Parts: sequence; C-alpha cells; structure tokens
Amino acid sequence: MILLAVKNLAVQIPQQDKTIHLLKDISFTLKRGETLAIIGESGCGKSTLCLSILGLLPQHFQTAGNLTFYKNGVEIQLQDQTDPHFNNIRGSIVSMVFQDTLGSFNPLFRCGQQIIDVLKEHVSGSPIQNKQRAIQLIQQVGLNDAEDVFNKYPHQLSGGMSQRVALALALASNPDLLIADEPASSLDSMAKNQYLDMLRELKDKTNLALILVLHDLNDALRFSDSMFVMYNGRGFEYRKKSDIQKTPAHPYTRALIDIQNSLNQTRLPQQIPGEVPSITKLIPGCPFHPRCSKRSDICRTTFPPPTFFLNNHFVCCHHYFKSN
Amino acid sequence: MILQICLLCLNIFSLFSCQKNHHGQFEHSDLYPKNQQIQDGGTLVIGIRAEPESINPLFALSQSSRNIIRLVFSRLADINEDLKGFTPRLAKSWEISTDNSQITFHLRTNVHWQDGTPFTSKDVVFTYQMHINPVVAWDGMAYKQNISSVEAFNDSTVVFSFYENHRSMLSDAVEGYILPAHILQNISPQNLFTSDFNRHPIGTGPFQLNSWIDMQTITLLKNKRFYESGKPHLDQIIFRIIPDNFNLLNQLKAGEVDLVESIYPKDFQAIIQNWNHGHSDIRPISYLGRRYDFIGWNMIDPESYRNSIDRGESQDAIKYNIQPNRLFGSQKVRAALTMALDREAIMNTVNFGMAVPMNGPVSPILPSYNEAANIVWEYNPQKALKFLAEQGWTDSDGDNILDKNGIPFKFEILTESGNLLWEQVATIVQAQLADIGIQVTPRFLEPALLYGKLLPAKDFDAVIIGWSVGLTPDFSPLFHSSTFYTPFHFTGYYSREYDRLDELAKTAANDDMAQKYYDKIAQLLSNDLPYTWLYYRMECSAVHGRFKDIIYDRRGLYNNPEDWWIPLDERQYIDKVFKK
Amino acid sequence: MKILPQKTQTNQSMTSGCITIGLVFIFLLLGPLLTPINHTSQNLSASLQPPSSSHWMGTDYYGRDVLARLVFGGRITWIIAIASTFMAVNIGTIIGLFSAYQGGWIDLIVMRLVDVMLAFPKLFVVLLIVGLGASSTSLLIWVLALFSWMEIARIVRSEVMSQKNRTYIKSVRALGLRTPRIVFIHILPNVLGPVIVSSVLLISTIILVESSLSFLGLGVQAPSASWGSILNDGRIDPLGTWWLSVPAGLLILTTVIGFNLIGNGLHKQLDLKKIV
Amino acid sequence: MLNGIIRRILSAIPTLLVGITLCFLIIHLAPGNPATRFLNPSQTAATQEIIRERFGLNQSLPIQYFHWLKQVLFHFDFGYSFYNGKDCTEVLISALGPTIILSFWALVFALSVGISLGIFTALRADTHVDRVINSTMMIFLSTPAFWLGLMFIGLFTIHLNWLPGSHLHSLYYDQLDSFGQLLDSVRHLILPVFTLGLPLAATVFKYIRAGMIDALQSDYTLAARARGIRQSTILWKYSLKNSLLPLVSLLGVIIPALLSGAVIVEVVFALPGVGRAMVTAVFGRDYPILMAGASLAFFIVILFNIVADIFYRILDPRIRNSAGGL
Repeated sequence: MILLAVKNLAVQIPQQDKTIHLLKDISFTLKRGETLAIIGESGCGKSTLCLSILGLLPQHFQTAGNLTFYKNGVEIQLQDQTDPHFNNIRGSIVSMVFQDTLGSFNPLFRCGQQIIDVLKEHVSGSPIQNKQRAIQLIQQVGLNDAEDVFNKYPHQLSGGMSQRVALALALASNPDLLIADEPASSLDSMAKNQYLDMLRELKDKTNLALILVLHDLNDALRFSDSMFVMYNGRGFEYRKKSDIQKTPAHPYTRALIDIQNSLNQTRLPQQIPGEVPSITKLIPGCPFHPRCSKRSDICRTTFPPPTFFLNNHFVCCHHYFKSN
Repeated sequence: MILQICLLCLNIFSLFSCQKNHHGQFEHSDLYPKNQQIQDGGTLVIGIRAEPESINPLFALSQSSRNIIRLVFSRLADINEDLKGFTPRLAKSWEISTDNSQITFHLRTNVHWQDGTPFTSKDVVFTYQMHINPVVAWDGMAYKQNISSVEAFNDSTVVFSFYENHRSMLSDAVEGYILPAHILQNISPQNLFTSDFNRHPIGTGPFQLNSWIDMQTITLLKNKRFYESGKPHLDQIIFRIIPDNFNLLNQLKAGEVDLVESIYPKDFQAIIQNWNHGHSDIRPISYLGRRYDFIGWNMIDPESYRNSIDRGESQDAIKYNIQPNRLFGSQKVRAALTMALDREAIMNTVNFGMAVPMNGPVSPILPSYNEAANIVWEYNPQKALKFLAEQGWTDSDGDNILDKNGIPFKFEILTESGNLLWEQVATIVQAQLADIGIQVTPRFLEPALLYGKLLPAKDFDAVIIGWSVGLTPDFSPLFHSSTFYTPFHFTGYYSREYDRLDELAKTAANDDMAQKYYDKIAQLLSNDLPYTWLYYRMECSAVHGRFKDIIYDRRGLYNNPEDWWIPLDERQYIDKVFKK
Repeated sequence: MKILPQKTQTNQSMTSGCITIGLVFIFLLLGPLLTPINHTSQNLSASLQPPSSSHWMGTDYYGRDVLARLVFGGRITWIIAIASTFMAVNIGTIIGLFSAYQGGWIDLIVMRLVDVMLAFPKLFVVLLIVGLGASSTSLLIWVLALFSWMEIARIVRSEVMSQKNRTYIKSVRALGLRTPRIVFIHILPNVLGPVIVSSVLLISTIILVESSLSFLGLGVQAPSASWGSILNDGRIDPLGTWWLSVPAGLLILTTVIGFNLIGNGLHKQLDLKKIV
Repeated sequence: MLNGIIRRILSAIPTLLVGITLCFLIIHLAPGNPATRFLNPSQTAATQEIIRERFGLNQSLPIQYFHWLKQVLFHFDFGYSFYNGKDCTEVLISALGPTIILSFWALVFALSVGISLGIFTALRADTHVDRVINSTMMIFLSTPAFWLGLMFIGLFTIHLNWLPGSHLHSLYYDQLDSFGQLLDSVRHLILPVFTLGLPLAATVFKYIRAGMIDALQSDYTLAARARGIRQSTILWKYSLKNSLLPLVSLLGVIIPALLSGAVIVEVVFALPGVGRAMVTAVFGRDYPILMAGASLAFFIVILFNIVADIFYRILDPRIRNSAGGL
C-alpha cells in the first residue's frame, strides 16, 4: 500500500543574478513498511529533500512539484511552503530524526518534557498516561534506565543515548513515515549497527515506512528495501536494492558499488575520478559527465530522460540501453 | 553684622522700601485698599529650590530654612523698616537702664508654644544659653559677645546685661529666635544637630509645621494659638521643593506655585512684561536686597604667604615678609583693571537692569551709605592703558598681550561653578580685559574647593563672588589686619589707616560720628580697590496677585506673613480643595 | 543545513553608520568655515536670539554664536570620547592580556577587580569623582577611561584564553618563542576584531556619560563647552530656546547612533559570535 | 546548586568590601572640605574645631574609615548627614521608595515593550515593519535620557499641558479619593517612567529580538517543527525561554544602568529619589550620605548580579548541573 508519492519535486533559491537549483525533478513512491535509502555524496541535496517533504525549508526557498500522502489522501502542492496541510502531516504522518541529534533538542528542557510535548500535540491522554507513554517510548528505543533518562537534560546524554532519545521523540507522535538523516553517523560502527538493527526491528513491529539518508552504501545495502541515488540535486537511479546490488544501471551507482566491493574484498579501493560538483555551479547536461567514463557528446548538453521500470523506478542515463 | 558666603542670608534690612519709580520698570500694585474687609482662609504655595536643611534656628543656614523659621518661630522684637525702631513680638515692651548697661524685656503673657505649653522667661534665658554654647556653634554667636548675662526676673520679665555701651545693644539682644526650653533642655547640646526637633519644630510663630515629605513638600498650618488675635489669615503655607529653575518658573506660570524668590533677572523681565500687559496674575516684586558681587584681587604673593604660614609667623609679618602680588599688588594696576571693565554693561547684561551700580564697600541699603564718599573709577580703557603703562605693562612684543620684563599679563579668574550670574560675569570680564591686552582664563570651581581651599590659602589671582550683607557696616573680617589669616580676608589687604578708621567707626558714640568714619572708610577702600565692586543686586521675586498686604522692603519678603490674605472672590481651586 | 547558501546581505548598518559619522566629522572639521565667528566672542546685546542669517543657529545667553559653539563643543565631546576610549582600550587590552596569560592567582585577582569595577554604577561613581574633584577635562578623560576598561579586559581575556590552547599557539610555543612575542605577534592580532567592535561601541557609551555629566553641570566646565553643556544652557527653556537644546541633542543622538551602527556593522562584518 | 549559590554570595562579600573602601577613599581624598558650609566670619577657631568634631572630620582617615565600617557592620548605622543631621539610613530609605517605584515601572515598561516588540519583529525579520521598529529602537538606545526628559517636559508639560513634569504627587493629593490618587500618581509617573524606560526597552528589545531570531533559526526549533509541535508552543514555550536567557544575564547590566538613569531622571523630574539625594550630596559634600548611597548602590548591583546568576542557573540546566559552576 502506497504511503507517499513524491512527484517532480524541485527546490531552488532565487538570487539577484542567478538561481541556484538545489533539487530538480525528484520523484519516488513509498509503501508502508518500506525502507527507502537515499544515497549520495555530501552536498547532493539529501537534507534539502528531507526538509522539503516536511515543508520546513526556509521561506526564501522556492519549491515546485507535489507530495501525496495516501493515508488521508492529502495532496500537497509544493509551490506553497506554507501549505496548511503540512501542519497535519508533520509529526502525525511524517517525523524526522536529524543528523545532529543533540542540536535538535531544546537545551533548556528535560528529555521527558520534550517527549511529552510531542505526545500532547498528537496523542490525547492524561498527564500520567503521557508520562507512562514517554517512558515506554524511551524503553522502546533500547534505553534501560528510562526513568532516569526521562529526567535528564539533553546535554547530559551520551552520543548513543541522544541518538536513541531523538528517535523516541520522533516516534512519540506515532508517525507512519520516519525520515532519518544520516542516522547514527556520529557513532562507531558497532553502535551504529546496533542502532540500525533496532530501527529495523521497530519498523517491522509497527509497519513503519523509513527514509534513511545515508552516504555509506554498505548501510544502504544492508538496511533498505529500495534505493534512491542522488547526484547534484538530481535522482540518477531509483530501484529495488537487490536490483541495484546486482545490476547497477547508472555509471555513478556502479562506481559506488565497485568501491564498496573493493572495500569488502580488501582490495585497494577504486575511486571515482574528479570532484563532487558544487550545488551552486550549474553543470549543463548530465552533471556526472565530467567524471563519467562513458560520457558522449549528448551527455554534455542534455540531461538524460528517465527510463522507467516497474513501480515508478527509473534510471537517468543516456547510455543505459547501450550498456545493456 | 555678618558677612556670609554663598547667599546664606540673615534677615534683610533695607532702606529704600519701594524701588518702583526709581527704575520705572514696572508698576507696583499698591497695598489692598485698607477699607476692605480682610477674609481668612486660603493656601499659599511657595516654590523653593533646595530642601531646607533644618527648621531649627540654631542650625539653619539656607534662605528657605530661614524663611520657614520666620513663619514658625518668633523673636522678642522685629526691626522696623526704618532700621532704627523695633516692633514688639514676644516682648511687649522693654526699657534700657539709665547707665545703658541693661535692657529689661517685658514678655507677653498670652503666648503658648505650638504644643500648648505656655511661653515664659525661662525660654528666653535658655535660648541665650544655647546661643552662646560653643558646642552648638550657632552662626550668630558674634551678636551675643557684648552680652554679659541674661536673667529671668520673673516669668514675664527678662534682663539682658551688657559689657559695653554699644549702639547695637537692642538689636544684639533681640537677635535670634526664641526656642522652647521645655523641649530642648532634655536634649544634650551635642545631640541637638541630629535631634528630631530640627524636623518637627515647635515654635510660637503664626504657622506651625504640619508635615514634611522628603524632597517634596513642607506644609505649614495656621497656628490657632498665635498670640496676635485674629491672625494669621491664611490657612496654610506649602513649600514645594522644585530644584530645577525652569520647572519652578513653569509651575509659577501654571499657577501651581504662588511665590518664588530669587528669580533670574532675565526670567523676571518676562514676568514684568506679562504683568504690565495684564497677561498674567503673577505680580513681580523687586527690592534692593543684601547681595552684591565683586572681583576680589589677590594683593599678596601666594608663595610668600605660604612660606609665612609655614614659618608660623605672626600677623606682624605681614608688614615685612609677605611680597605684594606681582600683578595686583599695585593700586594702579587694580585701578586700571577697574577702569578697563565696563561695569555698567556687565551689570545690565547679567542683571537685565535689576541691579544698581556699586563703587565702594558700604551697601546702599544701609543708613551709613553715602555715594558721594566713594571714588568712582569710570569705564575708561585709554586711561587704564595709561595706568598700566606707568606700571611698566606695555605690549612690547606686539602679540596684543601686555607684558613687563618679558612676562605677559595673564591671570586666572576664579568663580563658583553653577552660579549662572558669576559665570557670565567671568566670561564678560575675560572678553573685556582681552580688549586692552590682558589674557584672563576663567575657571569655575566647586564651592567647596573655592571657599574651602583656594581662598583660605590665598592661592589664586582673582575671584568673582558676592557677599550677603547684614544690618550694620562691618568690614573687619574682610579688610582688618586682625583677621588677616582668616578665610574671609582672602585679598590680603593691609592698611594701617583702615585699621584705625575701622576701630573708630565701631566705637563711635553716636550714628553721626560713625557716619564720618564710614565715609572715610568708603573713600579709602574705593581708592585702594582690594575689590572691584561690580553691582548691588535687586531681589527679584514674584507672587500671585491674589495675595494682599504683602509688605516687602529691604528687610525682605517675610515681614508680615501673618497679615497676608486672599479676598474671597479671588480664591482659586487650591484655596478651596484643602479640607480643614 | 549549513550547506545551504544564505541569502546574501549587504552590510547596511556599516554603510549608514559610516555615512552618519562621516557627516558629523565633516561638520566638526569644516564647521568653522560655516561661521566666521569665534565660539567665545560675545555680543551681549544679541542674547538668546533665534536663528537668523547672521547666526545660523541663533545665539546663547551671552550672545555667542551657537553654531560655533556646537562645532567647538562637538570637538571637545569627540576628543573626550575618543581619548578616554583609547585609554580604556589600552588599559583593558593590557590587563586582559596580562591576566589571561599569567593565569593563576593574578588572573583571579584581576578578574575580581573587574567584578568590583563593573559593580560600580558608572554614572554614579564618575559623578562622585568628577563632582568632588576639580572638574577639568583631563580628569574627566581619566575617570571615564578608568571606569570603562573592564569590558575590553574581559573580552581580551576570554579571547586569549580560547586562543591560548589552540594548536597554532602550541606549535609556536614548541618553536621556542617567548611569551611576550607569542602574545603580541600571535594572539593580539586575533583578539583585535572583538576589541575594535567593543571600543567603537564604547565611544557611544562614553559620549552619553560625558554629556549626562556636562548636563548635570559636572563635566566639561564653562567657558569651554561640550554638547551636553550646551544642552544645559538650553535647559532654561527647552522649547523656547530650541536652538540651544534641539540641535545639541540631535548631534549627540546622531553621533551615538552612528558609532553604534558602525559597531554593529563591524560585528557583522567580522562575523563575531557573541560580544555582550 | 544551593552550594553554588552560597559560594556565589560569599564571593560577593570581598567585592562589596573592596568597592566600598574604594568609594571611601575617593570621597574622603577629594579636594574640598565639607565643613566649609558652616564657615562664618564670626566663628572662632574653637567653634570651627567643634564643627569638625561634630562630623568626626578631626580624626585621621583610617580611624574615620574603621569607625564608619564598625558602625555599619555592627549597628547598621551609616551616621548622620552633614547637611541636616538626619540619619542617613532614614534619608536613604525614604529616598529609596520613589527610586524603586520609578525603576520598577520603568523595568516593567521596558520588559513588556522590549519583549513584545522583540518577538513581534523577530517573527517578521527583514520586513518593513521590522526595519521601522528596529531603527526606532536604535534611536531610543542612543538618546541621552536627560534630553528625552527635557523634550518630554517641553512638549507634554509646557506646550500641551497634558502631564505634570515634576514631583510624585499633586499638592492636593491627600484631598483626592483613592481613584483620584491613583490617577494622580499615574499621571506623575508617565513621563519619568517613559524617559527611564525607553532606552531600557530598546536594550531589552535588541537582546530579545536577536535571541528570538537565533532561537527560531536554531536546529532544535526546526526539529520541534518536524515533530509537529504547534507554532504557538514553539514560540511561547521553547523560543521565548531560550531568548530570555541572555536577558537574564543582562539583568546584571540593566540594574546599574537603571540606577544611573534614575539619577538623571530624578534630577530632571524633581523626584525625591536616591539619585537626586546623591547629586545633592555631591554638591554639598555630604560624606555620610554619599557613603551610604554608594554602599546601597553597590549592594543593589551585586545583589542583582547574584539574582541574575541564580535565575540563569534555574533557567539554564547546562550551568546548573556543571560542577561548581560560575
């Protein structure tokens, strides 16, 4: 059952002399219980994408495209950032765990209080029920000493704890979709895996849909159902995880997979030549062409139209059919 | 007689009762027609600039304190307008013994203190004891020097005995307000200064203190026990403390304040204009007061004076060891400086006509004043330059500044900061002396520094200040050699001739004899010019026109507060709003 | 979301501050050209005249040209403000540097002293000293400086404290440089930004304190003048003699705003986080 | 936490003591002699000595100091005014009333105007309304209080005759009914409170606006919005508390500014407060009043610094829980 459909989402910042395109033509659909991994290097627009789904971009950003939430059939025109529908969606349908978890807590309020504030907003209950529910949530995210954590201030939390409390906060509103921006990126790999495992269990228990923003392909391959590969504000490839793992359709995806494989096989890692382009710089044609081994003339001038697969999955490359 | 610093006034006695046509600036509305029925009631609001420090006659220094004391307390007798006779107050009559050594006062028997206790001769004796008690340090102690004893003959009779027969015996005896013995005898003299009595006085005067709100208002109510029956007429007098001059005048204009004293001459002009044109009910009142301003020249060399002090030398050393001042040691220079100043212009500029010229030491309000006795140095810059040239001061290097032996004629002229009039005078003096090539730097100093340090140490060049004068001419604290080391004798003037005349004038048997010596003193001092007298000031006050029968003259404004009244048809909101 | 470019802004407050101060400065510099009259020369018959063609800003009680006095008084005001700020900045910087670099009990004592000095209500104490002492311009400058250095000292100290432990200082230390050299060559330039900002803001504070004192009759003494004392001259009748009270007040206001704007602008320009 | 507060209070004592000692030195070493007021040509040297003795000025400075300190510490006795012989404690207590009333209302005014306008403009950052209010506040921040007061008096008292320009009450205050008395007090307080409060409001405004903008642009606000917390909750609960933090620390700055401002306002509006008492005492060299006033001012400033610290601790858990703190 489809939960969210994103169609032709675009974000840009108008400036005096030029317009900076942060996102262009992003489309994907998300089913209940599905985990979508968004993959891309830093600066490709992943975080902007997350915020635009929540309608939280700064006022001077211009947006286009539409979002449809199938739970209550709301269709949101992204042209209007202040669409009142966002208010019904934030928290109750979509919630988000930010990359900088500590910064996402208000430093002056106890963790428990902040959870209760979310509960008050979305779940009607008596103060005692709310407190019980909050403690339950803290336990749910794998913290044993829940009562203690409840009374702690954010600055008293350790890194791992703050990740989990942030998750508890995001889950407090009982959302259908959880967006996690670089989850547990600040933790060591063991703690990170534990965290992601817990997230998966939770998802399975509650049929929660997840959008994981990741820059580590390995995590994406392990924890997601489908993957959305982004580059320079564009979607390059959107397919099932297994398909991408086996037959990456885009040269960029392939390069990423190759690097991952080389790491796994303890070979010397290969690298993608060239540099990640700045989002502020407009690259004509396919933005990957300066680094692409298969580039041809058309790549320099025209962005490749998507080639669609089932379930709105697609790849954008002039050479897709040629290479197959 | 007393001279005091910074407008600390005693009672004002003056001669010219009405200045009206003399200056022709405004018409006085004369006293209310006598046949009019006097009506009781009403409120007078008096605006004052500083909070009175104490309503105890022993410690009061400021004008506003003294005014309130005049309302709350009484003396044995008050001096008359002619400065010769006295009006009985607490004493109903007195006689002088045939050998001129005693005065016997017969006291009123119907007088009560404001707390109900009867007034008796004990109070008079007690007051005298306070007056001469060194611990109290009453500032009028000098009046009582000639009194050998004060004794109560019975409850209503007091006898004052004197050491010497002076012309001033009666005025010395009645000087000072009578204090309530039954209250103050319980307080040790050391603690009097801090006693509660100073804020909650009990007197015998026409009004009694009702409330005192700090830095805001002091309310006096009619004394129902007042010994003159049917008086006072006013129900209450409120003193409103308004430190800002502008604010004060504004409230006067708005009718929130009825009486203001010591108005700046410039502001007074506006009041005159409005009154003359019938625009305002505020009546201007002016009379020759007690104040005059002058430039004092330091006639001795500060350094040699300091050395003399350090060596602990006696008065005689004046003659031998102290050098004359390098600038003002010469009479010719002082005369030249006097002639270089257009004193008439200065007077008119700062006083807007509210002053009269002054050329000698005797104040124009005194009986011994004789303008003809003074030597007058008219404005004459040419002659001034000539005098200076004779003393060696010429502009030899052409820099427009006079010099002598390569030393330019430059000096500092001090005055009290915050005194608008004197600051102006200093600025004008600077400009006028610059015209004849003398460079003057005005310096405005804190009063405490000026009077507390520089003047007593004779460490200055020239100073612009003023004196407030008393009843009889007495210049010895200023010029007599016996006071050479005291703070008030800052000019360092020394003249054997003056010493002689001063003593002769004091001991003269009668007024006519004394007058001769005072004329000589006036001539001597106006020639020697330890001061350059600038002008004699007129007091500028204003009162709302509805108050009738205010007698004001040289003695001041508070001569008959118990007689002031307001006709019923002129009463204002404030006269009615107060509940009895 | 740091990757997202911010809307670029021109530094308006810097520009308008500089223009304001520049205009006042030009007025003070070229003022004498506007009026040939000396600020002390009196015309007693023309006392308190409203603005006219011969006196563009009217005359005061002594018939002195108000425009000339505004120029002269403004110079005094500026000189006092800048001189005492300069002194306060020097005192504050030296004390701050010294305290931070020495650390230990010296730092403790110095910081206590700063606490004490900050606990003085400034106007109160300056009023006390200037009122009790002989009022002279140099005393005024000294007193204002002596009660203004604490903020600077605090800023310098905290900046130095944070710089002190940075790697680059450790590395120059490792190179064997001596302390004073490290302080003056390596640390001082880094604390300069915040110090400049707060000293520009200090100028406005001092102008306000000085004019308050002069207004109370305790600051600059006649016949010299400052804007505060000219305002005090106009106190006799603030609206009646508006040419005494209004221009002087506006000039104080403009100057203070100007310096505040420059301070804020510099703050933005140098991208300093918190200076309070 | 209690421990920290006690430590803070104890550490303030030496500050207070050093400050007061400095004041004593400043006052007593200043040139000039307070006994000058009582000089009189008719006095003998003995009388002048008696006056000096009356004020304790005949003793050496250290003895005067320790005597003063002893009296203050053990008897809470600040001595008697040189001017009128009144008990300094009484003088100051009676003067403190108007100053507190004035400062309190000015503070209330400053906080209410500053905070509400600060929030109002922070929500409309970079709009025209914001710019207009911001510039207006900048002007008030830079206006000398005495000038503002003077202009107010000129306009509202003299020109328009709407409001009284001096004193706390009308003359016939006692004759009014209680509503009339209230109205009368309010009318008298409006101009002084505005004069004292406007620059202060501008300061508060500056801090609140900056703090609010900071808070609203912070990650935690974004996160709270992502959790679906209502805008009003974010504004009034989260952001306000965060933007109040710098204001609390500002309290330590506001109080001395308030005291300094009160001096000017009390002089301009003839209010019987501490400031005016101090100015009068400076001109009259009334040492005991000056010392008592300075001690009081110090005490108030330090007290409010401590209060500000305590508030800060209560509001900001990061400081509260750090060991030792401050």
